[in-house]
Amino acid sequence: MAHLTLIQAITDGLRCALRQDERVVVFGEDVGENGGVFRATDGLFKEFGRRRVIDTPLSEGGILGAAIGMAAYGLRPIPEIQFDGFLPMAFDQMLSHASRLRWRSRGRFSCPLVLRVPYGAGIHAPEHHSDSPEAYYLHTPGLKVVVPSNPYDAKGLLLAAIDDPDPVLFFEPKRIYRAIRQEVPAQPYVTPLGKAQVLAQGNDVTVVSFGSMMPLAKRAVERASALGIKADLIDVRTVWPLDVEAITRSVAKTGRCVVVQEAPRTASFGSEIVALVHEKAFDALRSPVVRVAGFDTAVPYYRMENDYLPNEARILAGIQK
Amino acid sequence: MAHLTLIQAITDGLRCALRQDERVVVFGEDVGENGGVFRATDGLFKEFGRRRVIDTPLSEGGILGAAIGMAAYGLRPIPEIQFDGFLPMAFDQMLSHASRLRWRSRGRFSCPLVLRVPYGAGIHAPEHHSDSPEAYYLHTPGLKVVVPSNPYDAKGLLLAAIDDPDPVLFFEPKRIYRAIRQEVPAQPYVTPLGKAQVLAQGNDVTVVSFGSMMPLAKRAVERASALGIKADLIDVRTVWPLDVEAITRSVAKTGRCVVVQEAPRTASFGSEIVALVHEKAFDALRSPVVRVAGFDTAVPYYRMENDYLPNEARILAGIQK
Amino acid sequence: MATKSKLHKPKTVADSFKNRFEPFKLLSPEGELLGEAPELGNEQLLTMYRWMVEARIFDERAVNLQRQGRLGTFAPLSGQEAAQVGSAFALKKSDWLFPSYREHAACAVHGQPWLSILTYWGGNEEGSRMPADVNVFPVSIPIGTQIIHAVGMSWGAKLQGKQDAAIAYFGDGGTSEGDFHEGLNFAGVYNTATVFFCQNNFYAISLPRSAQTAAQSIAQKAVAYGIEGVQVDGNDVLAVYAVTQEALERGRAGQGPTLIEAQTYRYGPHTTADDPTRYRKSEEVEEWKVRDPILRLRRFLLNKGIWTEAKDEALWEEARARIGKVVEAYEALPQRPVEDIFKYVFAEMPWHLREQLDELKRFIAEYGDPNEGHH
Amino acid sequence: MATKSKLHKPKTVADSFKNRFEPFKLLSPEGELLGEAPELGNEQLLTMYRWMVEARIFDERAVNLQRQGRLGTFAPLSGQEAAQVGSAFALKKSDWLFPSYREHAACAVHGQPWLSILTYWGGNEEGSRMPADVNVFPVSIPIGTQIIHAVGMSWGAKLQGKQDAAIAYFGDGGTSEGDFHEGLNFAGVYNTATVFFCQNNFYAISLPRSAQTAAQSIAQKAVAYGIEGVQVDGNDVLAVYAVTQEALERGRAGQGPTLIEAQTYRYGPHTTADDPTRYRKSEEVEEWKVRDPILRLRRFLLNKGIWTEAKDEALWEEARARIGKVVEAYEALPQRPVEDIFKYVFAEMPWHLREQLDELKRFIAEYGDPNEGHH
Ligand SMILES: Cc1ncc(C[n+]2csc(CCOP(=O)(O)OP(=O)(O)O)c2C)c(N)n1
Ligand SMILES: Cc1ncc(C[n+]2csc(CCOP(=O)(O)OP(=O)(O)O)c2C)c(N)n1
Ligand SMILES: [Mg+2]
Ligand SMILES: [Mg+2]
Repeated sequence: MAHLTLIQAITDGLRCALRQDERVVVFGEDVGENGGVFRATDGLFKEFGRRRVIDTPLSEGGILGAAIGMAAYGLRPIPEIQFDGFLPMAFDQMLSHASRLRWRSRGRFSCPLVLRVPYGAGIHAPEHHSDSPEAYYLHTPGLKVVVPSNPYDAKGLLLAAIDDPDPVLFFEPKRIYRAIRQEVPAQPYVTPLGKAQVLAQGNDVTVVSFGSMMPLAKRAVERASALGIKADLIDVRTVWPLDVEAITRSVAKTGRCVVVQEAPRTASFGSEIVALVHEKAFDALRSPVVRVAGFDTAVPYYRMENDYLPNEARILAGIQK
Repeated sequence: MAHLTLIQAITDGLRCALRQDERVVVFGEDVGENGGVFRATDGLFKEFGRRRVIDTPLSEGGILGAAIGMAAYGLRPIPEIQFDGFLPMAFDQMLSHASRLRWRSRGRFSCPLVLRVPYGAGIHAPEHHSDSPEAYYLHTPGLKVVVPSNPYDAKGLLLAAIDDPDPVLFFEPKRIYRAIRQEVPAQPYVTPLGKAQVLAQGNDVTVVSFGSMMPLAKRAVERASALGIKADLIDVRTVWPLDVEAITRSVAKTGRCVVVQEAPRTASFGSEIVALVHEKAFDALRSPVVRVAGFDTAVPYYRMENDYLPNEARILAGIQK
Repeated sequence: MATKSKLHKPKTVADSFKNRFEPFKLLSPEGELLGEAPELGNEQLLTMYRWMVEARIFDERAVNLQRQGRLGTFAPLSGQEAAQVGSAFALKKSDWLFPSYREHAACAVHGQPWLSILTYWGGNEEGSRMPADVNVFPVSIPIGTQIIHAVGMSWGAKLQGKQDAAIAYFGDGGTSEGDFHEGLNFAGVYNTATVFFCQNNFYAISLPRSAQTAAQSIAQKAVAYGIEGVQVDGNDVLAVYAVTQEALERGRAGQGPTLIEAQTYRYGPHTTADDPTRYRKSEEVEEWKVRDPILRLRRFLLNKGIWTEAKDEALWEEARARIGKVVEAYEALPQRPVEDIFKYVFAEMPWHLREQLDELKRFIAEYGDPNEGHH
Repeated sequence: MATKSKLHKPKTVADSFKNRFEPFKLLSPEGELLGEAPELGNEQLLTMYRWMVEARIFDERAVNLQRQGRLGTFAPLSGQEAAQVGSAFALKKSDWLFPSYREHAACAVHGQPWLSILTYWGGNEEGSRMPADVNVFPVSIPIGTQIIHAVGMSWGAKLQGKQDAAIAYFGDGGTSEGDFHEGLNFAGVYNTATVFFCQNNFYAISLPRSAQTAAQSIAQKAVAYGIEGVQVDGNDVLAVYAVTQEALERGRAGQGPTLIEAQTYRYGPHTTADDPTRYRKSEEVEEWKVRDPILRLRRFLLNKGIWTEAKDEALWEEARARIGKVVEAYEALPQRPVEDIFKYVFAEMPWHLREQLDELKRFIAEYGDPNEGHH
């Protein structure tokens, strides 16, 4: 057991995977000697050498495309895209190939890769370093999308993603890379994909979120509790395919729901949560599901990003609505 | 007035634009002498020559990227992406630049371009020629997304899009390129963006759709009518920004809603319609909004695409639900 | 580029690069050997010839099927047989082939059954389910995207200490896509055993090669990646074989990837949906037919005395019969169950797909299958 | 590439391309003129020098501001002044400049105020609002993407019969992206007046140039597009000016685009978030400092007798004072109203953005601005 931050837990997960499976290869821009711009791969190059932990040229399409060829060949590539804002460059390979290789080849080929992407706003970064693009990948059939919200889950979900036979987009909420420490077992363990976690229980309202919004949602739920509103707080962890039952079960009890995300509102994760809750818990719902979300604009440069991002007060207001 | 198909109306619209505005340039793969693989630019090369109607190398990122530079310089580029399935290659330029150039430069630069894309399934085409990717662009702040459903609108919406000061994705439902003819005025005219059209009126249910689904929705609405269920049928025409009022006004009356799209269901246009109707007409709704949509899979190769695509019967079943 | 400096003048591309390419040839159009033939026994030469003939017949049948509404849009290869057969013939069974949409002959040579290929173009995903022992990737429709898969595969092989090479096929048009660039650059950096096989058939649909890039040759694009590049007469099966064979050997020996530009021509339309008279003259087609790859090899075989007119006639008949059987088998294929649409999205079907499949099944039970009477 | 043929041997890249590049130089590190200087008056030479000094001071101040928490992450340019100033100095006011994130000096020379640049790095979109008469595009963070904008702009100019040229700046790393490829290929095909200015500073963050591509030079990548390419000593402002000037002239004269590889070095970290000691030795930095671009031009000016040590000291002081004023102005900038977040998404604000703005305003009215006390 070590007391680790979220990013250290990821490094630890990568190390476990590299140790236990010869087929695992980690690559991306600056992941080698430099240990990644966030240090997610710190020390791995030294331990595993240049055949396992590999710097690539500056080329996101190349990174994902090569990973597809490798995965189909039988390796377990774990490519990294350096920031959320550069993921669009690999969009075509994701959509046209990674997501549908199993489907189109009727299972003859598959694409067991984990694409790691530091993700989201809130760290005062330059432009194009603050996006939360999960909705694009939710809408794309054939992909799994995972966002951990704490160190323990980060390692367990990462190892589950690496075990998974299908392509997984692993979004790492960089804002909370170093926000908290948790006890993280040294040995490998798996936090199953597709299972939500209930972090607080209450009968009045269901709060659904994930990733860097979880700590905020948690504090908002605590404040609501102090005000007499008791909430179920659900961390979906796997954004897709979703643990819909955990949500509808809760809403059946509470009759109210708030969904919290950083990403823009329109045609997003939040939209789908509203739609699913609406479809599956129509009779239970006593008021409209509340979307607490980013606005339908680019994320402002850092001076105004706090105006954009959902915060404790906005989540609380959503709960009180 | 001429009796034109949808694709002829588009050619006609392009011709009007090329005639009336020197800044208009049409380019893309095979749009020149060949007149486009669907013949959307037929005859334009001959009339306007190689400085106005231009064949490009095979490079979608290049096509959109160059259009951005041109548009910022003051031209009115109308690039074409040959098929829906190749649009992802221009995704980064769309997201990182076209959609936010005005925003990031605080209006100093803008991006008045119209990206035309033949779109959707139902023509027995090979793989990657049948996608309906509107959701990706709906979710992206700063883009307008238009899909005409008939020849008259096709020309009017295209000319409105060309007039628009912001980037417009103009999706052309290839399945109905030649399905019907309509009287289309020879002179230029504009069908305003952001305005829905109500094609049938009834008090029992609101049916919302666009593009190639409209003829099917229309027939389903007629059959429902024969069965005594009267529907408002709304063609949104501009998929985003949406004429939400037209929809909520109708649902306030009918209390029921069906949304019909070809695209996969999750985190889609349909999800957003459900979310908006749920938020804005919560009290009026008597039953859950029904999503009649493509499934969350790739569009099957042509032998099974009819199992995938919403059809009259499935829409009717949605209306009767 | 001249500056005012007399002592120093900038060294430029013009100083460094003199386009000395001319397509490598081993056979004249009359079938005479122009150099030393690659080490191929008579049986191998005849096998290549048989593949080329079979490919031609397959192609003609497929186009006819399409014209009769019995097959979807099809991309014919006629004219490009030597480029495809010669290159694929140089592969080991354990090597990997990454095709675009026109490589029917290359795929067949490397083990994909004709029936599988026809099934693909018949709008049936079973045609992308490669047999387990056939190292052919499914067709890549988005241009250029398969290039980087081939690099990834051969890079992976190298990391695992294996000798498997990969060949990626693409056209002259494909060289303009970003994926071409990123793929060749990766291959150069990791020194992978990858062969980039460009069939330059001088058109990308309607766009002539000269308008695709200002480079005088496709082969010279190798310079940008510090890798080897070569131009070959793509209608000369011996030359294609020799050049590909050598590139594969170099790759396996750790001497890096190679870009091969094989100059050839498609006689037919881009696809059955295309009308080539809109952008090229029929005389041009006729000129190329003089350099027909099948004719050329046949003349060589006849000259060499290992082939006769009588055997040739019989061969064409046999090929027709074999492809005829393939067509029969194709037309007898049953419609696949709708489960297939949902079954392969993930290894295990998640709840939302189970719901959607159930919905479709209920719907079909009530209203009938919308594909009935349709395919 | 040897085949068994004796008569014919495939002509390959190895036959066609001999890397004869060596960086074009006009000034030795000691400031001696090695060739004929470009036609620049003394005032112009001094202006270039002033820009280089000011850029160095700006850079140092910006890094300090960042260290003190008064500026966001910043990408320092120190060491690259000659490459940027020399190239931008060759532009006409009407030409267009497409920067990446490290071209502060180039942007300043072409008219962007230092304040605007600082505002950008201070996390304020007003720093991307270029003054109306300044033909500089906003910074492009996603690598390589601006290259194709530059091509589109100069292609558009050409279509409109105008003579405006465009210059795109990017790094050695940027050459690996697909956009680089697609952009240069378009430029070759349409023969646009575009200059592709690569500052090869030998690193892309931590990745050395040698691992970025197997090509021996960046300049040779021009071969792939049939365009001109040239290598220049990027720390020699006269050589950079001469080469860029000539490339622009060629472009305007319809002689096509040029890829310029300017070899230079950044002394500092990639950005203030980077620790360069993880991937390069301090000796390497020291070696490059011997070839410092500012020192070199200063020696030349002193040799030439148009500059004195006293004037030089005064110049550095003045520059410090000027940049000091810029910093003051930067720190006095008011927070922008939250309307700005919504106002520029479209020319007109649609309903959903009006709703969201109202929501935010109501929220701020009730709970206060979450940015208060924060920026
Ligand atoms: C990314 C992408 N863009 C456009 C198309 C449409 N398209 C199909 S084939 C083709 C031309 C390809 O030309 P080339 O690469 O020379 O190959 P050829 O067809 O001549 O074999 C085009 C534009 C596509 N399939 N993929
Ligand atoms: C598309 C993209 N991928 C990754 C990054 C992250 N990143 C920023 S700068 C950089 C290295 C750039 O190197 P180079 O092109 O040589 O320019 P330099 O920084 O040396 O001036 C990287 C990887 C980015 N900004 N854009
Ligand atoms: Mg071709
Ligand atoms: Mg660099």
